[in-house]
Amino acid sequence: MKNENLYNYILGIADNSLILGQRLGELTGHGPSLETDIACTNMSLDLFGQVRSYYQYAAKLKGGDATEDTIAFLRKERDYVNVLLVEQPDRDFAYTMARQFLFDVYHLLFLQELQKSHDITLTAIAKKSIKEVSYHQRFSTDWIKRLGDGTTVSHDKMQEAIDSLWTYTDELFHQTAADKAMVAEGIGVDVTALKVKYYSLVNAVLEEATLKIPESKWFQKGGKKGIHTEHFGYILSNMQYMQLAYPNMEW
Amino acid sequence: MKNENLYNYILGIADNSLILGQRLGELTGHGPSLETDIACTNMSLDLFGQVRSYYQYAAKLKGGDATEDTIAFLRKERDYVNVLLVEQPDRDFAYTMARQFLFDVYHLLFLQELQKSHDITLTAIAKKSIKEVSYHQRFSTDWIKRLGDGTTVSHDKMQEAIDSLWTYTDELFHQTAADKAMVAEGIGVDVTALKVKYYSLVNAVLEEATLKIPESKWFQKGGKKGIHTEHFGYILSNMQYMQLAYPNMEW
Amino acid sequence: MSEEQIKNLEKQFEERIARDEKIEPKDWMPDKYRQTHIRQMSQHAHSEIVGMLPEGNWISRAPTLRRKVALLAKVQDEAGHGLYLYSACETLGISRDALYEQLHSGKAKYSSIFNYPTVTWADMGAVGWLVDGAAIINQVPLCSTSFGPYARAMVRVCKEESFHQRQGYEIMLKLTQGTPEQIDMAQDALNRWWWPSLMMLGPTDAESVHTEQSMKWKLKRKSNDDLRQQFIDQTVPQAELIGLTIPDPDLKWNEERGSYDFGEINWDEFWQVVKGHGPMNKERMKARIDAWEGGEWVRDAAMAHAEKKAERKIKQAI
Amino acid sequence: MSEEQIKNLEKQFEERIARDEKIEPKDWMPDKYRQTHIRQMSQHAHSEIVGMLPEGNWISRAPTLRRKVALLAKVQDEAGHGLYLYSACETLGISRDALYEQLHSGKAKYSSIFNYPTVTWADMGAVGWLVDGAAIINQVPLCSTSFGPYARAMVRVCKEESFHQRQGYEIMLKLTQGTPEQIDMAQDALNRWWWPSLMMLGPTDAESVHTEQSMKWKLKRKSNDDLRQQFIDQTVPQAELIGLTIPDPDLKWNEERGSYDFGEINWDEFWQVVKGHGPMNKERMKARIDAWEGGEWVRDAAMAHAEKKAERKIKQAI
Repeated sequence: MKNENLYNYILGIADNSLILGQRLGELTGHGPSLETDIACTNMSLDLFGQVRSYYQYAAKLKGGDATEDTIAFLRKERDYVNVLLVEQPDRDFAYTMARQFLFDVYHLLFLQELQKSHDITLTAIAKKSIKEVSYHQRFSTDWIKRLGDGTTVSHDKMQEAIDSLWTYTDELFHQTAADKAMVAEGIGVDVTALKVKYYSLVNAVLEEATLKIPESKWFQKGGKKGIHTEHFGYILSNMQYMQLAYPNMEW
Repeated sequence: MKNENLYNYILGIADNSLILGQRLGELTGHGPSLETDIACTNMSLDLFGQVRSYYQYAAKLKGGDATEDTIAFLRKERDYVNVLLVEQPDRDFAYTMARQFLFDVYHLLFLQELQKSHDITLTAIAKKSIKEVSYHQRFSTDWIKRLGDGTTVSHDKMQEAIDSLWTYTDELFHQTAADKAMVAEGIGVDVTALKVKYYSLVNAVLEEATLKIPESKWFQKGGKKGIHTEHFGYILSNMQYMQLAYPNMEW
Repeated sequence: MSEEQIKNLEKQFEERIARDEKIEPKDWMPDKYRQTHIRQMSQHAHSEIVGMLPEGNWISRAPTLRRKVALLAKVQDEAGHGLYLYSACETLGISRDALYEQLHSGKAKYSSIFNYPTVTWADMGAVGWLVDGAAIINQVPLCSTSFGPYARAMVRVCKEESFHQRQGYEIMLKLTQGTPEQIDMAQDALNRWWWPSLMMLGPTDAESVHTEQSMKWKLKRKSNDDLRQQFIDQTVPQAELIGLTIPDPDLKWNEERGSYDFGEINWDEFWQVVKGHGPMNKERMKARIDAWEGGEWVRDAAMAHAEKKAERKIKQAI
Repeated sequence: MSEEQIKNLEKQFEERIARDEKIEPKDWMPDKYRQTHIRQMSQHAHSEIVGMLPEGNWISRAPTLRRKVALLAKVQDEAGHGLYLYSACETLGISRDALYEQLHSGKAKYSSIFNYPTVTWADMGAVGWLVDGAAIINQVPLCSTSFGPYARAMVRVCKEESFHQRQGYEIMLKLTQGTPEQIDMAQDALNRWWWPSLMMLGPTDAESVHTEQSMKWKLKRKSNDDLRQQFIDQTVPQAELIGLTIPDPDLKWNEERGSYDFGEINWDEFWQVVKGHGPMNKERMKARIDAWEGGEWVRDAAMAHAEKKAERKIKQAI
């Protein structure tokens, strides 16, 4: 494949949205209130919408029989390159919101840079997505504050969620080979440059939410290399079930 | 296929063990004590052992490319004919034991009749299985008594589990078309004839366990016709994952 | 108020309805009108919310991204319908918490159809086509019902439901254009959902309560049996168009009536499900109660936070 | 006891060990011997129990019935090992509950290798082949350790581990005889498990504590570095035989030493995992604690029931 770096680069962006969208979709109908239920479903919808744009572009680059669906559903576990953060389970609503917030802050910073890309397709997707993701970030930020600075129970749950998920934040700023190649071509975003701003934004919200900023300097990685946590296989077996059980059909 | 009734009859027996074995296997490593963990894994092992014997026989009847694994893993959701009871989730250890007990009592009665079958393969499997299933029944019966006549907490949990699962007991005694054909040939067991004994055995244990015998006369059915509860699809997507994702390979 | 005054008010009220004027929340209304509307609208709202579950069951397993997005959007719409139906209910002076309490305790009902499991992907087609189809037939007349907030909600709901119904039908269409396995899957879904869909239009007129009063208040404009006939007459040709067979050997066109004759409905099954003993009644309630109880600390926190914020504002203002 | 008496007992004790006599639970033993054995045996037991989790992760997804049965049996064996190692520990006067408490609080360690995730089916092969392989190398010398119950437990454990190791290797063999996808899967698993397996043999001798004392008590008979070399020398030809490549560019046969030279181990990673920050440390502990805490009511009920039964027996006897 020519443009293999670009192809891989796109997956590196879109797989995050795919898996986070999948996680959010699992919650539909089970939210703590009708309003949060609708909001989470809505974020899932937005993310899958973005995923479709990215994968359609990737499928075009790949050519042959590739479609948005073969890319979404017909890769093996080691070929998905989402960060570990987005595959973490919804232990409770604090985890859901903490995961969302820790990803949203990154996602928005990333898209703001991506809209300056030399690749006009990516620029267009970024511009469209920024509006959606700004809303996500506002929503999750509000909930960090509500739960952090709500009751003692909610504070403790939110602190636990932040403490647990913190270990997955550093990976957001790891550069892959495809990243480096695309940065060099003026197409990709240099994620390493987002790190300082990210933590300063995140920390400000945590402080306002009366939460402690985790101090651990140990971080997990692996997702960007396709080495996932044990949660991932179960996400995959559901997500891929129909395409695997009924191959080569139209739906 | 000649012997189609016999083939379907075998699935009607073995699918129960397959799905119950699968459920028990999910618990491995998560039991309330090491001893119960080992026992549940052991029952899972026994059941899968039985499943292999049944499906190997079924594969021989089916011929062609059929193997124990194609039968176990490559059917669609509507083609599995296990009773709804065995697919119910492990909400807690009381549910696990109640499900086990309500199935074991039936299973043992069934095998005791099956060993009189005119089909020598089934007789042989039945004889071997009786020993294992007698142990299962003793184990689950003991736990019904322990939890029913243990603490207030355990009593209530066990009562809730029995009350919830009771609705799935009646289906054990529904005759399928394959059942009827095999009974007529002296191969199959007339499950309708086991019902009175079943409830008398079950009720005696519940009474000893200081549990109330549920009074509801409403029962669920569908499993024997391949219409499962919504839990089933998720069992399937995990169980089939490898065979679907990597078709036609040796392991 | 004297009895005469009340009688007078009631008379004016009935006249307004007869003139097709809308009743608004702040208008005077008989208590029975209020209670009947709370009952029906909340039942409708509950149906939307519980109805999210059987379809939600396939979100994680939708076969394509396009279908996944459409399914998410559909289930989200249902949540939206629930939201404005609950709001319409609240205008009559009952809180959403109280309505949930009625649902969870089993006091309030919801549409029995959602007590059946969705076992294959084709059920996403069948539910959209048949269940939303039957819902529309129930609901279109309500767009001109007498209570303003309900009528306005229904206009919006019906518009979306009709989109959902087409979407469901399109899923079925696609399946019937597919492989033999897909065609079987579609037929199987139709087989399982057909009779429950007919039951959705309610018990036969002979067994139906509330009807007369509801007719007067335009909460009901046709009898259950008439609605059922309308649903059948509308749906049978749709099935034929995509090559599916209605699972009713007694179904046949009655030239004289200009309608389809159809077989006996299994009312025992209907009442079993209504009474709480359908295949999924317990699971559905468990899912709703778990969500509600599991979400209590979240709602409490939101409340506490809002209070803190308000206090801070007051302090700043001083 | 006077200090002299104790010294005397200690001397006799050390002489017994030197003569290869077994120490039994009821024998006199120095407190440090007791504590060291509790620490090591319980650490070993914990490793068996935690070690059930990464493999348990694939039980529901095993690719064939035969593999599923074998995997269940293997994980069950591990539970069994845990059981008799805990029992051996209990002979030294500590309860199983106290041992669990040490595990759950993080006071007791378990083998760090189980803090890596099992991400593909091939990991079931790699874990059996490499992890059980390294375990055997650690454990075979313990079959003749000085404490009787531990030595006897080890004889049984080693026999089963060696079966598991062959089973794991056979899974890898089958994969390498399969499709290119399967070969990749096997290689990928080797790539991920190789280095952690080397780390399993413990820190380099320079960094290792407890070694001297342990040697004397035959709790350790070779140094970590020697065991590691033995593991490498044994495993490299096995990898070659099935066409897999050890992921170490510095690996090469040293004719002079009659052993393989190998590359630098990433000890930072080792210590990160040991200190509780490996990929799965938190998940593993959560799973164990959830099982234990979630099972408390079950254990309480069993106890209560047993007491009731005993009381009834006494009443009958009176």
